[in-house]
Amino acid sequence: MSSPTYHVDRGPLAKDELAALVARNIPDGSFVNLGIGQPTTVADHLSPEQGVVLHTENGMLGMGRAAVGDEIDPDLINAGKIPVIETPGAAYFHHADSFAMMRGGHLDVCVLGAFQVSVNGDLANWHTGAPDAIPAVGGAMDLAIGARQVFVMMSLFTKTGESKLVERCSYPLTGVNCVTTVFTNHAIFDLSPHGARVRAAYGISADELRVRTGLILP
Amino acid sequence: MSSPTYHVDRGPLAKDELAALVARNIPDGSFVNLGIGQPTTVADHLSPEQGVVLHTENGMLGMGRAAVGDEIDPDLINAGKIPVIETPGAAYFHHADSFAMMRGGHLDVCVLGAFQVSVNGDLANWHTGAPDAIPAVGGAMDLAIGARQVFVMMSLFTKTGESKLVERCSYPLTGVNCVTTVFTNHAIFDLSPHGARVRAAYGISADELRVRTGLILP
Amino acid sequence: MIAHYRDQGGADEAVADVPDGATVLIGGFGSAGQPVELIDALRRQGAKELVVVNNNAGNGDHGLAALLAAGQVAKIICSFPRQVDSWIFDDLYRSGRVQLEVVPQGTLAERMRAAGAGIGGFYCPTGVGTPLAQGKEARTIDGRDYLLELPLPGDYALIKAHRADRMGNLVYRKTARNFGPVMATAAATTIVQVGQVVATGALDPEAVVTPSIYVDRVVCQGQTGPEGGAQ
Amino acid sequence: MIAHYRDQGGADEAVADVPDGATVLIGGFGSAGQPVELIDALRRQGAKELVVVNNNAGNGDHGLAALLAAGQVAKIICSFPRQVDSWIFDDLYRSGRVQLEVVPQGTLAERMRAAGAGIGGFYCPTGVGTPLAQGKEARTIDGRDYLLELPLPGDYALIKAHRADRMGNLVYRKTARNFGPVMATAAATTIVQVGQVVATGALDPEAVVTPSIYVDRVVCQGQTGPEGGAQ
Repeated sequence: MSSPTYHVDRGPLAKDELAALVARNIPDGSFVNLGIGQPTTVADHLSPEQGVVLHTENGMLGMGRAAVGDEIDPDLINAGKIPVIETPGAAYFHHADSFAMMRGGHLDVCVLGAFQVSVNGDLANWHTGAPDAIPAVGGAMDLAIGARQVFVMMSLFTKTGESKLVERCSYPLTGVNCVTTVFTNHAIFDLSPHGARVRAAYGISADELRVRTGLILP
Repeated sequence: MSSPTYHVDRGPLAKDELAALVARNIPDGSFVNLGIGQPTTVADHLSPEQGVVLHTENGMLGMGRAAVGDEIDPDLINAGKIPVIETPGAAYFHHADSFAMMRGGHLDVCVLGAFQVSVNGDLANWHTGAPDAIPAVGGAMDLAIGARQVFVMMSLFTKTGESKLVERCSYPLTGVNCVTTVFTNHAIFDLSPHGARVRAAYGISADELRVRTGLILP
Repeated sequence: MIAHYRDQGGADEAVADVPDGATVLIGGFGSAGQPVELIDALRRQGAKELVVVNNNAGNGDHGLAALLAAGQVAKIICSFPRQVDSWIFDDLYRSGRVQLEVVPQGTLAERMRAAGAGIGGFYCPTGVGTPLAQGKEARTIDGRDYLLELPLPGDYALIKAHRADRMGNLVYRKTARNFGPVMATAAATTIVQVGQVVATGALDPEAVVTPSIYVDRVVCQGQTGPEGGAQ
Repeated sequence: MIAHYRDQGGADEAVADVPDGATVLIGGFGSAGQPVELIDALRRQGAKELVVVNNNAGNGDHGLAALLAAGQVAKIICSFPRQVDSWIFDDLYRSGRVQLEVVPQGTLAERMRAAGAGIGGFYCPTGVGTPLAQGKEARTIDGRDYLLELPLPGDYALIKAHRADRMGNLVYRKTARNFGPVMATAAATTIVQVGQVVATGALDPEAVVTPSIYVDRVVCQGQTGPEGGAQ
């Protein structure tokens, strides 16, 4: 395994740089599910030559970009309920089949947002634990345990400076030992049951990364 | 419940009389699976006005009669691997869906042959128990436990005169407490967990039926 | 029994026998595939103390949201109640006037499939180690952890399809298919709202998604094709 | 990964990497849907000690029967081995040269579905109280008796479909569909024999039965359509 690369001669990754980086990490020909929110922007950086096929949990492979104008069809939406278009070679299926596909390990990659990820790959992205919050899980737990590789895409720190990559999640979990790679504005981390390993960092030194995350990072 | 009717002024039912009788006992508009062998002949006695839809386990609703001449298509066969035709309103589905339909209680009636049936509805129709026999169950167990009504169609006695309706099956079982009605050449029996009740008999008296079956028949 | 479409009554007649306390599976993912006409009829019919199964908990002020607002729903079983436009549910939930059971979306679909397929329960990897595992039997099979999930049958399913033939075979349209096919298998009585009824034989048997065996009543919002077979 | 049909090699190339001891799911119900060309290639390839899953145990002297006759099959898992024309299997079985596991047909299909759907096991009512319940965990749920059944995954699936597009989406033909779609989901590598390959976009997305995600290799016996999308 190669040593981490610290790009200290630049700032952290901008949002579109991060999305482009995630897109470059998706192998050609993969079947991919992009979560609601920031992960959706990864689609803008996938080239047709990559041959990536997008899955949406509400029953479709071959999902295309957001629909505009006359393309808008209320029967053709993505998981975020945004109208989308169909690409050639698309297929529709019902919900039990769609989630069998997810749960059965057939998706190569999913990209999810997160509140917290632990160094051993636990994911917390569905519930803040606030007592008055209405719980809503959707398909997050199915994706977390189902996709062969689970990429998380998030800012590394909260607005108040706490690390979202943690030793142990304090928020309610979505899945256990499921995240394979964490893509953040400050660094990319590969996770395993043995912990987190920095693959690359942007605008931050190794020491500063250890201090600000409070983590042991080999 | 009405008393049994003993038609002693005639002989036992002929095979096509039995098939016609089973057909008349299938409610209009039912979804029905006819087992391999004698039960298949029931189809010849169903009128189009009955609106019965035939299911075949190998993935079809709306199965029609046996194909002849140019109609023969090796991709369109019934459970007995005989070429059949398609009727208007037919639908094809895969094996997991076909057996979900059977196991899930969606078929109104299935008609099966049997080696033995016990008075409480146990069915033995897949294995004679002979030590050198190659076991082969097919879809028999799925039909036995899945259809809302399980009709058995058989001769009442073996060639050597033993009753095939028995107190307790000696052959290996296909299903437990599953047969609702037994149609034989000599008598029709309604079964329940409380035992068998004669609905009608043909060419045999009540006493003779008791003696030859060795059963208590209220 | 076969639906055999005979210009049956409208939506009001179709839902007339839904009793208080019934479990009603309602199709749709957000608005796509939501059988609004049937839900509105159920609202007019007035059955109370309903247990509703849907992916969401109503959007805006219409359809499922209006049924909730009418106070007819005692409990909702869903995966994703909280949305930007779920204010009717939010108010009812926060004031304790509706119970909520949150189920991961795939488990929700699979529990209904199990009900329709005669499966008594299944071991599911989704939700292991999360708060939604609470109270569920856990089991390790072949080195992986699972939770025991039980079937979720309905007394009624209200779903929307694109076209039906006169026997009740159904096809859907794009992602409006979603929960419709699995709910049709899981309910004792399945009621379908369609845009068009075509002659028996006019749907491609290879492309039928819900075979007629799962369909009890069809309500047509649009055009009705000729009676009888296509032959 | 996507199949992206590129005039790949024939059947021999498609099955070249099947190792000794592999579990191979083979489609078909009798002859309908049996991928004879792929089975013949597997016979020429010579892999031994195979575990074969099929509804039957071969008919006549060709296809699966020939694979058995070649001594390549250590065990067959099926629902209905005994047929009028299963003499090759019958001889091997009676002389102890092939093991047999008999599984009720619906349980066979459902165990493969479970493998493809990430289900760790399921409670099945089929076979309760019969000799096939021996050695299986029994459980009463909601007053009904069930047996615990475990997933049946394959290393390879060899199936036959009617048409594929260049991405590997599949449609089948009539009752030749049978086990193909469920085996495609249950195998690590799915190899499909089709009669025709059409351009991507030429299959109706509403009528695709096996989406391309389940298909790894396509072997075309007949006509191959133009390269690229149909756009």
